[in-house]
Amino acid sequence: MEVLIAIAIGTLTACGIYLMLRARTFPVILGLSLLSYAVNLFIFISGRIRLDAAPIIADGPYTDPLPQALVLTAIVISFGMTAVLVIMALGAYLTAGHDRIDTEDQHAEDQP
Amino acid sequence: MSLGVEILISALLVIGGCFGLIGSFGLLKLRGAMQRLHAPTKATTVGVGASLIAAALATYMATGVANWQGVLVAAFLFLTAPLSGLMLAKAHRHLDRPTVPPTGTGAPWAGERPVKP
Amino acid sequence: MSLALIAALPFLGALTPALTQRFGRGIATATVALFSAAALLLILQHVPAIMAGQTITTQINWLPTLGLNANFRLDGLALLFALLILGIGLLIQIYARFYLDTSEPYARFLTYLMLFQGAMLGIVLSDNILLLLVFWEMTSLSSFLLIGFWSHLPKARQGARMALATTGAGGLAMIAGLLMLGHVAGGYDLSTILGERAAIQASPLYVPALLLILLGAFTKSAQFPFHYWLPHAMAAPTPVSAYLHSATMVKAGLFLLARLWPVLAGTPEWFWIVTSAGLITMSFAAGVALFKDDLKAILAYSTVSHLGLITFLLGLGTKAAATAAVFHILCHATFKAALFMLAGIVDHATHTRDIRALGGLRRAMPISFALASIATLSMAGIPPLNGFLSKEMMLEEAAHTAPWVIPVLATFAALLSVAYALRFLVYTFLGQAPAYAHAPHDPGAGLWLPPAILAALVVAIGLAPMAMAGWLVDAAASATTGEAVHAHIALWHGLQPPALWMSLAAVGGALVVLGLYPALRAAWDGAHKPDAKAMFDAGMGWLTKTATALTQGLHNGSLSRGFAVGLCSFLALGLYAYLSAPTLPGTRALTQISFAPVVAFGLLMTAALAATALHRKRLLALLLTGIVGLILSASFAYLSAPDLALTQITVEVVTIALMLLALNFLPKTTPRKTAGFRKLRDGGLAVAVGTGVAALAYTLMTREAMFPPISAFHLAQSLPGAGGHNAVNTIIVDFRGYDTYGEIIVLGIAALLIFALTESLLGTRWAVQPDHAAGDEGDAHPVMLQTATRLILPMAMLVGVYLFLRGHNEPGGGFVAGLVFAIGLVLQYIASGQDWAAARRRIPYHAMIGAGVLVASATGIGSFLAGRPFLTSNFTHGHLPPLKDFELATAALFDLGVFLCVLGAVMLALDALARLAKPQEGR
Amino acid sequence: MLTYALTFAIACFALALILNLWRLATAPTMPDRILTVDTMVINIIALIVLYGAKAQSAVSFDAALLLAMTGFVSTVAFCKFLLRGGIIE
Repeated sequence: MEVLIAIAIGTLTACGIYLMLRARTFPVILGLSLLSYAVNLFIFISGRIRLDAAPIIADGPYTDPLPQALVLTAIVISFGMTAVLVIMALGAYLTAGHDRIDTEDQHAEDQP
Repeated sequence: MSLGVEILISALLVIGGCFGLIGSFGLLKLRGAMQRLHAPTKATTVGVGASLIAAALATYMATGVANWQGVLVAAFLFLTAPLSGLMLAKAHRHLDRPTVPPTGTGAPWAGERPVKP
Repeated sequence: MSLALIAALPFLGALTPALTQRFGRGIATATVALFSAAALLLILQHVPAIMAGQTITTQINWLPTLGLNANFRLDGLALLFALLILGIGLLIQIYARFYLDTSEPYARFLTYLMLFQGAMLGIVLSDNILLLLVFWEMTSLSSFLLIGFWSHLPKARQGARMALATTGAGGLAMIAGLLMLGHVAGGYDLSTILGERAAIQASPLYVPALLLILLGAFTKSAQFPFHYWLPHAMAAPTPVSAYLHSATMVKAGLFLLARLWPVLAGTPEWFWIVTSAGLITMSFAAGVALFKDDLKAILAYSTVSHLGLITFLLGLGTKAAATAAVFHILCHATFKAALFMLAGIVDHATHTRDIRALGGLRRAMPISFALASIATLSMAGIPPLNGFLSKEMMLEEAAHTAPWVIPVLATFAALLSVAYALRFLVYTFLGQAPAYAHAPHDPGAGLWLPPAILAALVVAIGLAPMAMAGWLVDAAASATTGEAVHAHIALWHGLQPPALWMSLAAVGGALVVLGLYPALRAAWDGAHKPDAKAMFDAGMGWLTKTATALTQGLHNGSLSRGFAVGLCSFLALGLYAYLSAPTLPGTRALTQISFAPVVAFGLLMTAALAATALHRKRLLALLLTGIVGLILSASFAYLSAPDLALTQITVEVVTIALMLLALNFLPKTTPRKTAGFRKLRDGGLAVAVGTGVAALAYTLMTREAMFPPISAFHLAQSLPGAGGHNAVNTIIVDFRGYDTYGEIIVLGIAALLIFALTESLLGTRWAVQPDHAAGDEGDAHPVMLQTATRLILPMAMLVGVYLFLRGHNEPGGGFVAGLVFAIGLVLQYIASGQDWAAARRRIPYHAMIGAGVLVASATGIGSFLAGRPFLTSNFTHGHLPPLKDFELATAALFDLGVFLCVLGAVMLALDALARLAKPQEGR
Repeated sequence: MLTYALTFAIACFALALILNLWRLATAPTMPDRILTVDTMVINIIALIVLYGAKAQSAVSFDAALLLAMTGFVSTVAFCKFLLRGGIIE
């Protein structure tokens, strides 16, 4: 299980980073959300993996609730962040007429 | 729990599993997009419904707590499946422009632009 | 306390000119003078104690953990400097009042002046070297403002920049040096450091610390080879030159040397570096001064030379030498400040400072002539003036120092100084008067009184040194050397002292030099001289070029490039951390794995990879990302984190709605890019980082925590402490309520920001028309959908309420409930459109956010009423069939705030984007 | 017996997921893909519920409930996007 999750986290991170390195806003936003999945998962597993041990106080065993609490808020915040990024991307596109993120014209070849 | 209930639950589970599999398989197998709509919206819904009831029963038997969420989920699925079907069908008809029979009422299909002469 | 007050007074004074300027320059000057005078009086009130050998200190702990305390001390040395700063400061204020033209922004000048005074006073009074550093930098800044006061003159700007760059750089070096010093001494208070002589001089850090500190002191005191900035700083108004560049700021470096004399001096390093720097500066600058024609330039180089003299004395490291140094600081301040003021007067009267165009002013300006001759002769070291005394002491010390080159150089420098001093006097006031544009005349008392007072001091100290200055010198010298000093300064020590003969030789030589002046001058003019300014500019240019090149290389406006560079450095760091420490084997048993999770995670990774590969088809990529989120939430449920599952699921759908709204505007596909190597680079980088993270995650998961996790406490306290079974929820609303509180506020701010941006977007004209060509299907709002959603809304709300109420004991809570409500509402928007929904919306979303934050805050504050700290929860249990036992806790109230805030924020964001999509006129 | 049935059902739905993945890869049109994802959601609901039953915890039903809701909403949103471009208008 651990191996699987570790690989999953790695894949998510790699994909997120590759997308974030693209030169257009939308892929970057997608990449960011992928990356935040990875990060959330990572923080979550820092409480180690325990099956059937939800931290609902009854009769033991419980997994570590703290990372869950942190990730929970992180999920909501990352929505807020994505929303802000989206509106900024929109504004940039609508006012500038293109959605390239790099200011200097190093990607002249990919004019739409 | 009594053997009868256990048999019932197991039967429901098996049925659910089969239907779920069939639904997804049909999605893969059927030809036309319109036909493909049927598989998940019907078979899969039945399958998941069955598994829901089974699970609800099982947990009730195990914990003695009746959890009506299971019922709610089932209700929800039965309510929404046709809607998703409708929307998907509309999308399909809008994008892929399959030939649809006339409505017969003279009025065009919902959302269809009247053909300009 | 009074010391802190004294240090604060000038700063307070700096505030006044802005208020008092409307009452005229006189009032403004009087006000600031009042502050300086008050400070002076407060200082003087301590004099008896100082004379008794005490040290006044004030302790104010500021950042004790950093060893940064606002401690002030007043001893003899500080007293001497404080008197100079405040006394001459007062004279300068008067002088400036009459010197500056009425058209100048006088209030600003006064403010800068007082700022500088405060900073300077702070340096000499501070007992903590970190505090001293702060004031040190402040002097650099305020002097920058003062030198560049006539900012319309390019020379002023350049001079100011040069001074700031040089002294600032020195200051930086000095910070490092002083930090080392404090580190070695085990404390940053002078009282601590001064006691640690042995430890400091034994430590290996001594030499580097010494070098760095000297760098700071030499740049500030314009010692060779950092002397170049001082002459260029002469572009400042003359009062500034008189104040900063003769009496105070340039002496800050000397002050530091004297201050740290007990711990730093006495070693060969100190002796050779400081002495040679001083000697070279002294003779070299004196030589240059001889060939300058600008009055202020002559004075500037003479100042450099005299500073060199004092440095030289401090470098010798003997008690007597230190005494002489202290005494000369005093003498030089008096006559040099006076000379600067007189130069200003001459400048005013004749509108030139070139001594070749001057002459014969003795008749036109008798008062100035008298004062100038006193000051100049003192500078030349002619008895019976105070300059003579201190120079005698200097020569005396030099005479007793091996090797022979030292006394010779000292005499030579003395000779040169006599020469340039005489030249200064003669060329300006004696000889034939050229034809002046309009007849020069003595200025009003306002201008000549300040230098007169100083000249009087010059004479008085010269005639009765012990009575006038002896006590001060003794106190200062004792404070400098750290042992009681009783100097006996007298005009006449008899015929024995070599100093007498040396100065006689100097005078004779000077006359010879002046006799040969034309020839020497010709040689000088012929000689090729390196231009300090050109070198400086070249150096600065090189620095700027390098910095620009570096920045361009790392981050040339291309965000993705900057990001890539950042990633590389992270990778390097991680690699270093991995290689530098041993990795323990994993002890934790692996969790057994079953079929479905494998499938699910396989699906997740496939979806992620596919989304990456197909990211050009944006809608598809979004769909695939959705799958990732979906499976992630499922796996949260599987990994016994139901709360996370619920949250992730609900956030997922609102995110998708958001992205779809955005994608409606953005291009639906990304154009293909040709740069293949870039793909390669990014891919490699991504894979590397991914691998690293995966390895890290695996290592983390297969090892137990090094120390017991804090959450043991949360689990234990969840029920008794917070009255909730759901540990996650109790952490969110209770244990770490502060985090949540801050977070919902952030969320609200984000939503408001989105709203604001949308508004501005609606206001501006768009460069592109979003292509809505994607869909032109006929019925926007299918009736079936509408009908069904009306049914779904109450169900959703029921679920929301249910999740909210039981949130404290079972998975759920404010976040999820808010999101569920939001989904129900979004569905209405989708089915029936924004107008329809807006028409039926009772509460504006802004209000919802506000209410949420208010409720949360009220809950937090409420616990104050119970006399408990912020956000302490209090609870009882209620029972409301068919629900299980739920919570009536303040925590639940807080959760309500969370709920409202989340709901409002999400809806506000989506609503804003939806309004953007509506067809607008005028674009 | 119950456990066998459970395992069987779980296996079925997991298999269904794989089929969905295949479908997703080979789907001719966008509506097909959306349909597939919708099916995926339902299958995952089933899986969650079944695992809940296996662990005999009622908690999983909430996740199922929300999934049912959100799956529907996102399907509708995607369709609306295909149909009209603007999903909220």
